Amino acid sequence: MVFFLSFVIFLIGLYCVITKKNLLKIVMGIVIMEYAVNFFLVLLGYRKAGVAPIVVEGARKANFVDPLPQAMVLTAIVISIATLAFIVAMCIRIYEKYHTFDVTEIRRLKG
Amino acid sequence: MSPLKQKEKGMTNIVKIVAKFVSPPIVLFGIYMVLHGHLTPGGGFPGGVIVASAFILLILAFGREMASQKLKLSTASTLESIGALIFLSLALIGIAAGGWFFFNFLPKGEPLRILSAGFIPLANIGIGLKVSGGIFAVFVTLIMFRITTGKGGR
Amino acid sequence: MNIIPLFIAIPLGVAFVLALMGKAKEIACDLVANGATFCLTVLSLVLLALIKDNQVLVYIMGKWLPPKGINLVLDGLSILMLIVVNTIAFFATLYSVSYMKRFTAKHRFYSLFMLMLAGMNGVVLTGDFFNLFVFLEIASIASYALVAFGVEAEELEASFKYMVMGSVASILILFSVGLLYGLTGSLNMADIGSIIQGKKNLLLSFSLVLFLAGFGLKAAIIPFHAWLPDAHPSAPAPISAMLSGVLIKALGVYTITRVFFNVFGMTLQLSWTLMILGVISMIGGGLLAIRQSDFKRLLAYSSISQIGYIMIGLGCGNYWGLLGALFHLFNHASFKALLFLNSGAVEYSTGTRKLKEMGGLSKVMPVTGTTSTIGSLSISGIPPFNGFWSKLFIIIGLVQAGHFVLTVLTILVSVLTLAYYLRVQRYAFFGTLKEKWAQIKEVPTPMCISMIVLAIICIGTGILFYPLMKAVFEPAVTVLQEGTKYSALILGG
Amino acid sequence: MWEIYALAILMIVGSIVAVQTRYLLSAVISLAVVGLALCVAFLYLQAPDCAITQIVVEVIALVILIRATGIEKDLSEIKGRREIFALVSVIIFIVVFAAFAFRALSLLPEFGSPVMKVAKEYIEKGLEQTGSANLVTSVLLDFRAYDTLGEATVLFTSILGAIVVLREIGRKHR
Repeated sequence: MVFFLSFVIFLIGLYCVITKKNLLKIVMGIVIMEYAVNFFLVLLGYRKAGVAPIVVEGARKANFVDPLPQAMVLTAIVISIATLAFIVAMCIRIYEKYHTFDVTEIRRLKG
Repeated sequence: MSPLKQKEKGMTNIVKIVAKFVSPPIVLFGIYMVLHGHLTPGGGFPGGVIVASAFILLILAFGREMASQKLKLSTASTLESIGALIFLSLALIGIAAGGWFFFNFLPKGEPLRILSAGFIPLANIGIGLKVSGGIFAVFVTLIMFRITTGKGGR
Repeated sequence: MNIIPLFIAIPLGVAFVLALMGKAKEIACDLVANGATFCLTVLSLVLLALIKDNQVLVYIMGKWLPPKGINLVLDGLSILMLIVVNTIAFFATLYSVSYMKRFTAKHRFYSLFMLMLAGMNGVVLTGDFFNLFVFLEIASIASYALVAFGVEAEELEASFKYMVMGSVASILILFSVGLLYGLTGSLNMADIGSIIQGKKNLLLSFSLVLFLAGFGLKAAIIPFHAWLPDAHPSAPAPISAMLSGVLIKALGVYTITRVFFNVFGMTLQLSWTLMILGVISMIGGGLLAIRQSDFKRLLAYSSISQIGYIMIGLGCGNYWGLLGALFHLFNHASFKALLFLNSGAVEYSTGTRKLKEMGGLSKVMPVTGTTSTIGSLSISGIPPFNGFWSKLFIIIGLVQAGHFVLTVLTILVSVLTLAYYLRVQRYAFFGTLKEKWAQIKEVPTPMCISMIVLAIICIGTGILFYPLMKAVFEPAVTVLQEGTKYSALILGG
Repeated sequence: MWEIYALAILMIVGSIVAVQTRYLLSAVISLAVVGLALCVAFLYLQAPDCAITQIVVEVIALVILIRATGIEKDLSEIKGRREIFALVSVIIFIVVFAAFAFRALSLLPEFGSPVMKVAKEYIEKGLEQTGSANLVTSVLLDFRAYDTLGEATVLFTSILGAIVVLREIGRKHR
């Protein structure tokens, strides 16, 4: 069930990307989708009554949660901030050329 | 009114002085996080971002002038390339030392000490350098870009 | 064995170094970049010579056995893709030596180019789903930046559109990887393949749908094609050649092939899905292309149409269909790269991309004119050239599988292709020379060399298709025909 | 685990606000709320590494986004022409997709009991084999260090891309 909640967030992001007409809103939609995927991946690795996968002095073996999705999420977070920085740079440059964030006015290419 | 739209001079004196005092501990914390990546939560990436954020704080407080004079973009991107090269060369040394790409060639050491886990601390340092340089570089690029013909910008 | 990681390490190292070479002379950057791509081309040919008898090489990263660590897999299909990617990359860098003189920040251009190359090599070699995603992102982000390299308004607009659709595709792929991880607890392709073998449930179909949408967006199959006709013409010519010739294949077609054939295993529904998508792309791309008046835009739509051919061949699934699809993949890379380089040469000399404004250009630009004629004849499937053989193989495959309607459609679209390429030739290169183009000269030597060599490849593979087929394509077809035996091969050795 | 559900609902509400509000700055702030809720959720899910990374990234993302929204003086969203038909078809598509996903996702292993085929080995032997006490780091920088190389390269690529896109002159001759 909680998996589906994360998918709902994903769908909200998708809806935003498809329907909104503002460049920054589209960017935010992508960010929301990335949040949803990260949430989903960490949910996959959770174990009932688990503890964080860090060995401390004394307790060498414990009920650790799955470390692999966490490593994946760390990578995914970095990728998302990288994409965000680049896409915002692009938005700023487009604003300089077109003086608007409106997608319907940014249409010099045909088709 | 966003702080970024202030003129070249930056914010008020209070902010400047607080930023001056706060940023060194932030850098220190970031370095701590990079070095203890294999023992505690954190690691090269968040540590690097924290170091970068200290400098970003300085730029936000002191304005663009500071960015163009003291904290240069070219230094940041050089650091970034060097960090990336460190990480890549660690991988290549693995071929020379153990026969496999990314072979962990250093001794594992005693667990739970700072000098343990083979090349992981070195890799963390490389990533930390790369990330701090990179995030700072992209921030400087974004704020230094002025929209010359638009109504916003300047 | 240690050659395999060099395909990632060399371009990455060169990219990091090139980013530092801002103050160096331009010629130094040219030398470093061309040297790197030349090395990679030679290395890929060396690998072809080293591997015999459908051998599969598995390289384990950091000495961790799969599924614990990441492995690189080198089989017939990967070698084919490596040769295509690195060869076209070499000619594109050679071409850029002169072409990119008109742009600023050449060292950053080469650096991004190398990153894109590293990403594609990584995608082609990897045997791990999450790693596939990461390298897919490297190649995609580098290509977004390269499309916008000229920072004109149209280029930025095209790049933004491409970027939004590309990011959505990447996120869909990541979600699907997450689903597979949740179901199987592993990320290794071979391991997942062995776990889900024979199973069928809704979750797997859901993950397949997400993969199809994600990779389909990267490959620009028709319902997902909206970004391609903007992005490919807007990029600088060598990048258009890379994008159309290689990137959509490495990121889209190759990944679809690998995931569907080797991990999930082909089923009847899947092969019909691929064929239907292929037919729609083939016809739609062709019909849209014939109405274009912009040279590069026409080439971009024609890419969609040709990707349709490849998908039909893959969906067909028998020996001749697969052989035709892979051969067509190779051929399309060569002649579409050639045609995009031609269009770049025309734009370099005349400054226009409108077909109606050109005319009689082969009189003043003999090399460009001749090579573009060769490219056009190849892509339309005229007998001695390579495009003929691959289309013939696809048609044989379709006839063998008994899809007669599809056969007729394939032949008709081939005629359509001939029609619009003849139109290009008539408007641009033949006819009377307009007065304002009387003074222009042929493009500089490096650009000429790369166009000539690509044209020779088009003719050569057409004539020597039989030995090539035995050496390069049959191992690749074997990989696809073995299907889900892939898992056993990798986990076993 | 009611906290996770509460945080998930908070995230849903936050993202709906971010999507639907007319003001760009408020949209950015509600996006930050979503990110913060995600960070807290990571803590509840025993993922401190992710939580730390998420919070620092969130700060940088906020600064970058505010920089972008700061350009537009009038922050109101441009009123798009409401193509009712397109909107309805999008909503139908999303509902169908959601229904499909709901049935598919219920086939996943139950929340709280993952398969952990590979992860078992990481947990049992990770400390001896890599010497790193933080198992996430051991996965990230030793077992799957190649991924991390890719990740560092993605960051490098996009920063280079941003510098390229924001350079002042693209072509030398006009």
